[in-house]
Amino acid sequence: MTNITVLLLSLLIPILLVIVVLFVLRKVSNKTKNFWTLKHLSIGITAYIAVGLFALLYLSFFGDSSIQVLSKSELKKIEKNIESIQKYDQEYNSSFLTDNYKKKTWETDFLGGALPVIINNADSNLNIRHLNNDNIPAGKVLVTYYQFPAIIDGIDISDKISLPNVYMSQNQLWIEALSRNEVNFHRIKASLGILDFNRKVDLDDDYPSTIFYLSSNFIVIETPRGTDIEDSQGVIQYLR
Amino acid sequence: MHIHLDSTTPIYIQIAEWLQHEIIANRLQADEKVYSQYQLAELFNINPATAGKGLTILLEEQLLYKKRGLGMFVATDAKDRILLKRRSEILTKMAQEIVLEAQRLLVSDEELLALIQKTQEELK
Amino acid sequence: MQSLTNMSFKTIVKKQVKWKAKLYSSALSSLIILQVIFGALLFSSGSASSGHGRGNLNVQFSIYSLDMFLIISALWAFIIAILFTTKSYRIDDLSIISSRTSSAIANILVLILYSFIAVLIMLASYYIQIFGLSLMEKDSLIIDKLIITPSIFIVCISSICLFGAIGLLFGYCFQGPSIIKISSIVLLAIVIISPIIFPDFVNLQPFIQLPDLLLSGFYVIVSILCFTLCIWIADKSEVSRK
Amino acid sequence: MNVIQCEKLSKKFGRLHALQDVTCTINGEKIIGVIGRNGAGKSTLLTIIAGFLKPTNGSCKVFNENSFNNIQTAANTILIDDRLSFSDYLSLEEILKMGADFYPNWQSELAYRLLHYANIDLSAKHQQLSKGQMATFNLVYGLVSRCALTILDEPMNGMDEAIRTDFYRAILKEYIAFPRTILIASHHLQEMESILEEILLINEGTVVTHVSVDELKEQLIALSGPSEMIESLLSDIDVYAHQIVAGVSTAIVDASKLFITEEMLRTKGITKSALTASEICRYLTNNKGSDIDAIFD
Repeated sequence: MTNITVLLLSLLIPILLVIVVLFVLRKVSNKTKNFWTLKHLSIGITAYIAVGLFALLYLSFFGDSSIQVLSKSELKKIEKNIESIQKYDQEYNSSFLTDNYKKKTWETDFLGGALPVIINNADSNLNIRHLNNDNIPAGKVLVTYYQFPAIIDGIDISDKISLPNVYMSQNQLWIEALSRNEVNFHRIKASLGILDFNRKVDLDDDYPSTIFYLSSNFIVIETPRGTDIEDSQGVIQYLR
Repeated sequence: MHIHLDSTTPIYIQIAEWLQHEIIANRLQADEKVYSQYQLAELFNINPATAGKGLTILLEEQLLYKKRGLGMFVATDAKDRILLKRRSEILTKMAQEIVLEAQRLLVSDEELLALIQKTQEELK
Repeated sequence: MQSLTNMSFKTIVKKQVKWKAKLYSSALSSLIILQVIFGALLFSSGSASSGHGRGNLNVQFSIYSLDMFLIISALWAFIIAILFTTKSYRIDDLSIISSRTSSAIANILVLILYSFIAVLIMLASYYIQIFGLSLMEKDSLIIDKLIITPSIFIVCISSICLFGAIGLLFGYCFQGPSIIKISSIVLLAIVIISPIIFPDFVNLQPFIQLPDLLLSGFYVIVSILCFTLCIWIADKSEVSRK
Repeated sequence: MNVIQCEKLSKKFGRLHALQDVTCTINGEKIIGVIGRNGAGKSTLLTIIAGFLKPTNGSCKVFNENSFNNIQTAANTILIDDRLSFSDYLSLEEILKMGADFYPNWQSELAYRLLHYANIDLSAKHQQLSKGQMATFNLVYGLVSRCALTILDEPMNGMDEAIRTDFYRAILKEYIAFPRTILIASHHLQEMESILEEILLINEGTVVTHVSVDELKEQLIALSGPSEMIESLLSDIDVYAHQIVAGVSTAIVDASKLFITEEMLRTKGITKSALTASEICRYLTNNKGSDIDAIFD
């Protein structure tokens, strides 16, 4: 019942709007009839269609958007990659941390043999890992942010995820995920959404266009061997 | 002569009379082609069928004759016969009317005759 | 007896279509205005949107599809088809060689032609909207599919045509003989009331899931049915000039 | 072939009997006046002939085919009345072009000349014309289409005196140039009487008489004379109207039923005079014996 009501309402409102607009147009056209000849009308209509055609031509030649929709094969490749990242991460193997995914590095000094880490992560899914690095001199800490692919509806949104804030204060390492941010995309789909939506349920299920590994963004804290990490919140995992 | 569209005399009779008048007045000579019904219709702004009827009257009285494919022509003796007929028919009728009107107006016979003679003198 | 003019029915219908297509073009301009209005209203939001929340990131997709333009065009077709049968349009047919049958057939052909042009106008509106969007929102524009597929094109034509056919039938019912008028009102009442009483009875899901061409085929068949009824009613109708 | 053949034609609008048992035949290319008073059923008959309305009973055949919704009738018939309308988007010139496209016998040149003569601007729109101009344009449209059956329903409504006279002549000339059947319905019999060949007189949905104009004129005569003489004469014949002014009676009677010689009339002091066609139509469609004076008595 409610479904039908919603459907009826959603149809009724455009119907009313269309009727109102047509009614107003008829009233107006009664006044403009005398100088709107058939020739003007047909020229107007043809011109409108021509403008539409030019818009299409412009869009198809110059309208390349910076954001690409990933093809199925690309999606498959990324899915495989992410699976391997997940696997290595679960094995605490650091080999998935390649330079490809490195986004930002912070280098700071600290005093003493232990580094207290305070993570202000709120509700974000920031993953924090610790790694011992022999190449770092004592008293230094290297914090690196890695962003792994995050795909929603075939779009790689990893660039849109904002970086965390990392800083030293009162000899403590603060890691703050930025507060919520919103990204808006305008997607052009020259087809009928009603049909696509209803058909997707059955036909398009075996190809997930959304791949979003929960741990798609990593903060890796690298310290010289022997440095203690004081993690009072217990969210840091240790990699080999 | 005029055709009176609103008069009580049928138009086709008026047409026939007009043609006779034209013959008497020598505007239509013997053996000359007369107006076709369409010419008459345009001339007097009347229906061609009505004009045709007027012509038919004259044809029946043999004042006109028909040449197949060429139209109607004035009979050779048309003028004489019209004059003869007018004298007998029209003049008699007119005389009748004059006499009746004179009776109504209480004009005596002598007065009427005098009037006719006087009119004759004047129009000579 | 002068010879009578012998014009074939086909020639007369052809001439009528030629003139009606020209004369009714103000209907097409009203479609353009409608679409510009709705295109402007939906400029920032698109026909549909979907949101995804992941961690502290909220991703919002505004989807610009043809849906709204198609719905507007279909409603427009419905209304102008009714208008085609109203007095002001109907009387004009009496000034030229026409019978009710020929003018009904001509109206139908014009409607089909206009459905085609309406799809072109609809696509023009769509691409103009996207063109505007591409200038204003260059960084967040994602082109999934720019060119319409032929099968969707056919679905659009057939659905506009279907709505037009229903509108035309509607209009003809109301100017037909009184028996048809009354029975059509009863039928209409049933059609409106039945989904409210038996909501489960009306299930459009299976129809929508048909492949495009089958769906258009179904629309075309219903349209033809409506058109046939229109011609049948027009054949029986008297001219009412009141 | 009959142009129009109506057989026991009846038309009801709800309870109203617009036409009852109309039987008439029209053949040949004639100009026929359809005369009748307001609401007599003239327009209904003409619209049935044009195929717009369906007879409730009986049949109406035009060119040997049922006229209702018949494309062949439509191709050879044109009905001109004050409800003739054209699309608001067409100028008069474009309307003429449209007419030329549809009607094979169309006379473009003539249309331009007639409209020029009537001072009608071709770039105007139909709905902008004044009442008289619109009537003139419609009449021109009907004439230049040269349909085998041209029906003019009150074609001169709203035109001024001068243009009426001109256009009666235009009808006649067009008829002579291209003979066809022309039906003209009008209240103004007087002014078009001369161009008519026949008259179809309609009253209260039935055909009163269908004769040639000349025969119509012979149907009724007026007798006037001393009252007592007229009274004695009227006892056994139909009287259409009877008026007494200062002892002199005038009676309108059916000429075919008056079996009395002119001699007899004259001796009784009665004069016989003919009536105009329009007077005869008026008397024939009056309820017998009644007139407006009776209302005030």
